Amino acid sequence: MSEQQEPLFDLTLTEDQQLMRETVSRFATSEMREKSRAADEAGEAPEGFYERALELGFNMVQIPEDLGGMGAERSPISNMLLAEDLAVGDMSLAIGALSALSFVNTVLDQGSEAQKKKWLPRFAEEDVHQATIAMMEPQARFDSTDLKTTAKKDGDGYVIDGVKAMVPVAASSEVMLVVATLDGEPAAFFVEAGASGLAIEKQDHMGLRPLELCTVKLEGVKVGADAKLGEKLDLVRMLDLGKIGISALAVGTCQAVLDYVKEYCNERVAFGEPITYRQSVAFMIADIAIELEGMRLLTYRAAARAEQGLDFHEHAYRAHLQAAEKGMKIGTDGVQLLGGHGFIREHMVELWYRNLRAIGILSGCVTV
Amino acid sequence: MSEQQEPLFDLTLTEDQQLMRETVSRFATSEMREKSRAADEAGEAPEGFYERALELGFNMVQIPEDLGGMGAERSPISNMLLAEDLAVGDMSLAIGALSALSFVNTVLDQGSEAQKKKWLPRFAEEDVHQATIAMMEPQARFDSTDLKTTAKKDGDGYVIDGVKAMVPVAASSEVMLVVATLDGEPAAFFVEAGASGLAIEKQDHMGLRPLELCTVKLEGVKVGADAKLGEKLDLVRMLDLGKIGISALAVGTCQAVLDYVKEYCNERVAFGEPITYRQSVAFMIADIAIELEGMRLLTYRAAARAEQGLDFHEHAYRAHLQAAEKGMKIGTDGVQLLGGHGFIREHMVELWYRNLRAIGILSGCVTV
Amino acid sequence: MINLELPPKLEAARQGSRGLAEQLFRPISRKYDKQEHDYPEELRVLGGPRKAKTAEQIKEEQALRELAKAQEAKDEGKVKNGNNVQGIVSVTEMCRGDVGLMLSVPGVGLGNAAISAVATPEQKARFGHCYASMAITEPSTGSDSANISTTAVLDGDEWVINGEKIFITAGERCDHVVVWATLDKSMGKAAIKSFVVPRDAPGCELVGLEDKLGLRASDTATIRFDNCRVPKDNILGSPEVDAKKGFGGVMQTFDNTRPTVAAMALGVARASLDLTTEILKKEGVKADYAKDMWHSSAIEAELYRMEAEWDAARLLTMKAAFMSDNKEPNSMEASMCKAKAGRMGNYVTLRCVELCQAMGYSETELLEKWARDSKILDIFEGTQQIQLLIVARRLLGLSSAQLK
Amino acid sequence: MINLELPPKLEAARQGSRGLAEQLFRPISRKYDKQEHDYPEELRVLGGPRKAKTAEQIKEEQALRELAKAQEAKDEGKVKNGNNVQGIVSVTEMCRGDVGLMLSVPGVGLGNAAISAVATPEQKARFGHCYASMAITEPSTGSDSANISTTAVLDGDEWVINGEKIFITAGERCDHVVVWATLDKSMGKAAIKSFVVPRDAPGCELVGLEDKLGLRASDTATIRFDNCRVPKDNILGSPEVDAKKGFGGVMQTFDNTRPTVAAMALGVARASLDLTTEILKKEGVKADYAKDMWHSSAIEAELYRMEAEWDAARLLTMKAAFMSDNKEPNSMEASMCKAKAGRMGNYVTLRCVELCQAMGYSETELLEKWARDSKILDIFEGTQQIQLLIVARRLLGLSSAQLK
Repeated sequence: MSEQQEPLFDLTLTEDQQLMRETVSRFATSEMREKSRAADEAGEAPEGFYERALELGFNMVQIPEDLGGMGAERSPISNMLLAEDLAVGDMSLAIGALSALSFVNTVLDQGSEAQKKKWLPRFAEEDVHQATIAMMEPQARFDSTDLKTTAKKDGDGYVIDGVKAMVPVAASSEVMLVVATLDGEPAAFFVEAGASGLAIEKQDHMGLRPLELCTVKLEGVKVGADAKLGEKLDLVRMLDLGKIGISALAVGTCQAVLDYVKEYCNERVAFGEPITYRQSVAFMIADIAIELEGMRLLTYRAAARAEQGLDFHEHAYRAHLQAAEKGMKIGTDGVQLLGGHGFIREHMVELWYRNLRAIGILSGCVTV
Repeated sequence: MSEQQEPLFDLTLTEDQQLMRETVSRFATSEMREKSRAADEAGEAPEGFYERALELGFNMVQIPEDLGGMGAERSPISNMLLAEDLAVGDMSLAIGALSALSFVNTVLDQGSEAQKKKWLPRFAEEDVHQATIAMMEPQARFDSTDLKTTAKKDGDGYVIDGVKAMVPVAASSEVMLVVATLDGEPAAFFVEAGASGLAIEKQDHMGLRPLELCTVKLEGVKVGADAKLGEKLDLVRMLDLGKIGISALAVGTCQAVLDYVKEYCNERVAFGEPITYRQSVAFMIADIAIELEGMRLLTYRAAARAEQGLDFHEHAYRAHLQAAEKGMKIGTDGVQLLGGHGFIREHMVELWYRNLRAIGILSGCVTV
Repeated sequence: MINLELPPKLEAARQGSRGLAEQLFRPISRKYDKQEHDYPEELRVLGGPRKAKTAEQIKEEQALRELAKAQEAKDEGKVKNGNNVQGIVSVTEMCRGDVGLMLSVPGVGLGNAAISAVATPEQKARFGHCYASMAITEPSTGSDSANISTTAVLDGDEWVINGEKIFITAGERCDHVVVWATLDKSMGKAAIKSFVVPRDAPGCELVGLEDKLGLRASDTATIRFDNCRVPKDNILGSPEVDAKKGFGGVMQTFDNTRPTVAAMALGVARASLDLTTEILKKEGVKADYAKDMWHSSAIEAELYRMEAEWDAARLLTMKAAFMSDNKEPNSMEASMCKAKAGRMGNYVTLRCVELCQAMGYSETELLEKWARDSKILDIFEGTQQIQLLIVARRLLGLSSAQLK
Repeated sequence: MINLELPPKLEAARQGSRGLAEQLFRPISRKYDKQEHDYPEELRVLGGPRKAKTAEQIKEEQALRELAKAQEAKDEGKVKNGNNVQGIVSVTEMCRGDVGLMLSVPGVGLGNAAISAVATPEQKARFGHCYASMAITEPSTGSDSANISTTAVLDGDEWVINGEKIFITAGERCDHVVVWATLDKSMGKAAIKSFVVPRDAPGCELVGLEDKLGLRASDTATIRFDNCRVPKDNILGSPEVDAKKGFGGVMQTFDNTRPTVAAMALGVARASLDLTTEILKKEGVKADYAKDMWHSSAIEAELYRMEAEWDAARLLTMKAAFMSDNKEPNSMEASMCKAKAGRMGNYVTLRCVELCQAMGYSETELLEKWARDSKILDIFEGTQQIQLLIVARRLLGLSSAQLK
């Protein structure tokens, strides 16, 4: 093009993004949705799931070429679309599949060159390497600006104490980034599996059951001088990238709800007609569509700003706020629309109800 | 009765209450509702309204016999029912008609014997004597626990400085109770009309236009030693009795909305049928009825507890919270149900919309 | 005389139910949420199979009823707090313990409510000791309870019942099922009657149990009736099809069961609110009503909102029960309280999980379970939408043909 | 390439509208709220009666259009931010000043939108300079815009129009009215056509002006057409009644006007939010997104909620306009944004009054006025309920006979 077009308000995807979405959507249907119910009942991912997810190749895309990756530019938009599309299949499995990528994203974003060299190459390999981020804590009033987990200088390195909650795939992770307070400031530390003083226990929750959420106890866990991520952790940025990711999960899951109830309610007959002929049913579905699209656009905007290098703190905040509130409303309306059948574990809506309750709670586990 | 029946959960009115309600309801229709629109446009009460309201006699009922009244026991329930029934007619006029009674109630509740003797007899007379309570202040974050109006000891008496907002019928009141901070504690003072340093200005608002709400400025207003209400003001109790009164206004106004939209929507035809045949219309009306009844019962409960001498702080709080929230929802749904016609000042719903917005704002002006 | 406090005489009942909830239900709540489909053996102490009454017992009961009637006549015109108000209080307290376990107490089924509402004295004597579940819904009918396909045909001295019923609470554990069936589908609602069927009658077959989002301690069964025969006088109410009276007969139990379900929602939401308040208090959150809502913290304001919603729902429920106790028609109020309590329960329990964050979402506390249990309470015995339909029709004077 | 920021080229338009809003509208906002029915003389600087175009002007414009067309062909396949997106931005900013005054700017009527949407080039030349209002609603039809009784009968070379129209925005101030009338009521929607009627045509009579809750700066008229005659070619679109095409013709203007009304709601709500934030800031309330919502104060949390609702509504509106600019069918999205923005505007403006207490409720500030103005934006150009109906029908593939 001879004339550079100025940036426009634009909702169209690039061709690459379109292709990626198609691939991911196929995967989300066959490898996730169809196995979602069984995985929920089993409380674990389907056999071989993470291997097959790895084949989609998203972990390696943004890893520099000299570390074995494809060296693509960091793209919060692409990462967000990935989270949305995987969540249409199953939110638990989506988080599990994105856990290592979130680790990679954070290291790319805030890690030192040495840390990138040390930690990233394995995620460009053909074998599954799991990693995770330990952000949340078990107290009811968890406050990311006032972490109870502490790190102290200890000789050359650090010693970490505290309890982390709802850490995805912790038991199978080779490494986790543990966020803690160091001298009153937040910092993140690489803690390797098997570290002395580290205890990981699977904990069941209302939903996200195949994700194997864990409680992670750290009692005097010692790490080296090079285990502190980057120079000074920008925790707000890390959490905001996480808010975008978590909002995208809500968008995907709510899309699944919308598609499901549209079909079900159009087919379900009561009082002699499909129940969608009743305004109370039809309007509830219309509202799902409206609020879903609203939260989607908020999420897209925050991601696009992040990608453009613009400030996106407020935008991620608002996206997550709406995703939590409207997402849960959509979750409960999904069950309501199926009536008694919605309460039965034969239909998917009850599973989405349980998973969507996590949106307002999760913090930092899926970063774009 | 030989056997004293133990107190039961009971929603029935006494015979006296029933008779009173019938009388008040007739008055509310003929003297209030029918003149409501004209009064709103004029920004003042109909000619002779306060005289006719006085004939209902409620001001004098609880004034001791030796002060010229009927000496009935203080009854927050009866006062609450009165507020509800008058508000069905018109909320502004109801507040105006109850302003002197609120003053009387507060003096009965917290005044010294001397103060009762001094201030109450005139309200048992046949002529209109207006009085009011100046509680609110003009700042956006008005906080009853942190009043900006101050009183200071000044010789034998006190000197008062500050600005009070939304004071009902202030310009025609012979006396007002001004709530202010004295040595860090709340206190109320009798301030007589015409006191030096007292400036009263009518201020227009979104609604409550016939009420003649005023801004009251006090610049070094001096009052005597006997002008401080009682020994130690129980401001929380005073405010709570006010919350009950204000919630009752919401109940009455919302009842007016419900009655109006039921009739209008059943008659209004669109798409070939009355619009109540549509679930979105019918369910909105059903919700009005449900939330209205909920707030009514909360209000009744708080009043009944006050009457029985039980603690009623939380109960009044919850009643007012629901009255503010659901009352405004009912106000806006009332307009919505009439569509474009609801926006026109030919129908009553727009007036109720404006008045109901005051419920969450008003404080202390109608105490039971 | 307006008074919205519990009478002292009900305080004892409340405390009793509370004790049951805290000592018997709560400790095994998580266990039977996990062990779905296992009968909570710990509940057997509450009943066990009751024996049929002897002639003497029936006589005694008759005498007691006469006495009660006499007292009632004496109390004519006086306000009453009877079984309905007491039921709300007890059910709320028990469900504060565990709603699924409350529904699993042996001998207390929704069918029992139907029997005591419409049975003849003779039938009450025969079926009063039963543990009866209620079978209304069919695979293809949800809210549309008038549109059922299960048939009952009189053949000599027996009714022959055919059809399939789903969503039968305690359908496995009960000893009798009250079944809705039509005598003649072409005659519509008026032809729908209810029948008492022994669970072990030939042709009454348990097809399966549902896996559910919540309420897992309680079994939800599918039962097929295949030429299932019951004696002629197992029909509840008249066998005549009276097109004028219509549906009233079978529907009138809803006036009692809907406030009961509302009470369940009150109990579950109360459990969530109490635990949340306790947890948050330990972390320094005081919701002590010291400041107006807009001068409070966001979390305090939300606690105030939830408490107000809860109390409004509770008072609406008490009102519906109070009307029933005092023989006032309460169909609209029964639906009003069910609508309000159903949505309140869902909102409160879900919000409590959110407010307690990881502690709310984890199985270490019961908050997450209550958020699963609460959902059905906005659905069964008529969804939110059905309740609004009923309220609107009564309020606006519309028929079911006008407001569909 | 996903980007949801305003392009720099629209920033200028935004600033221009903002200047107009702040310098011209805002200072006279209260005045014309008080002086209902008085024309805001201060607005005359913006237009005054436009003259009919000369043949030369028309030629020039034609040339410009050709040029634009050529550019468009060149840009084929490229994404556009055109009149619709720009309109949203401008209208939002102007209504942040005053929505009633925006609707009183001479020469810009809702009828103009209809003319530019469906008029022939010849008609555009004749009516393009008009100040046209839109007359759809009748006393007995509200949301049911298909059910109109005003008739148009062809008599020789003229249409004869009879009927009464209400709720005509700028009906007094305009110089032309676009009137919906039926050619044959028995043929239903397909027979409804729109006609351009000069306000001074004989038989076109102003019956009265409405006193309103808000939007008082803008006149809302009732006009009676009594054997009102207009030339044959004043009909917009084809005079044929095509039952297949049906209602589309007259209805398609809604796809453009609904996002415009959504933008009005955005503007009014933005005004409320900005002023409220400013007022509260002075009293120490900082809504700076420093803490998560449940760790904030109640008032901060509410500001966050309102901002999120506002932004969601804004993006939905931008999307609908963006689709229109890029020739994608947007009826559903137009209704979605109108539904969301309508309710958001009402919620936000009412809440802002509450949060600012006496200052919010008093006429000393404009907050109370905005809470009055906002209400109509959830009603006109189709109520909240009508929008949901349209969204639901499109989403579920239902006809208006199926989902009524």
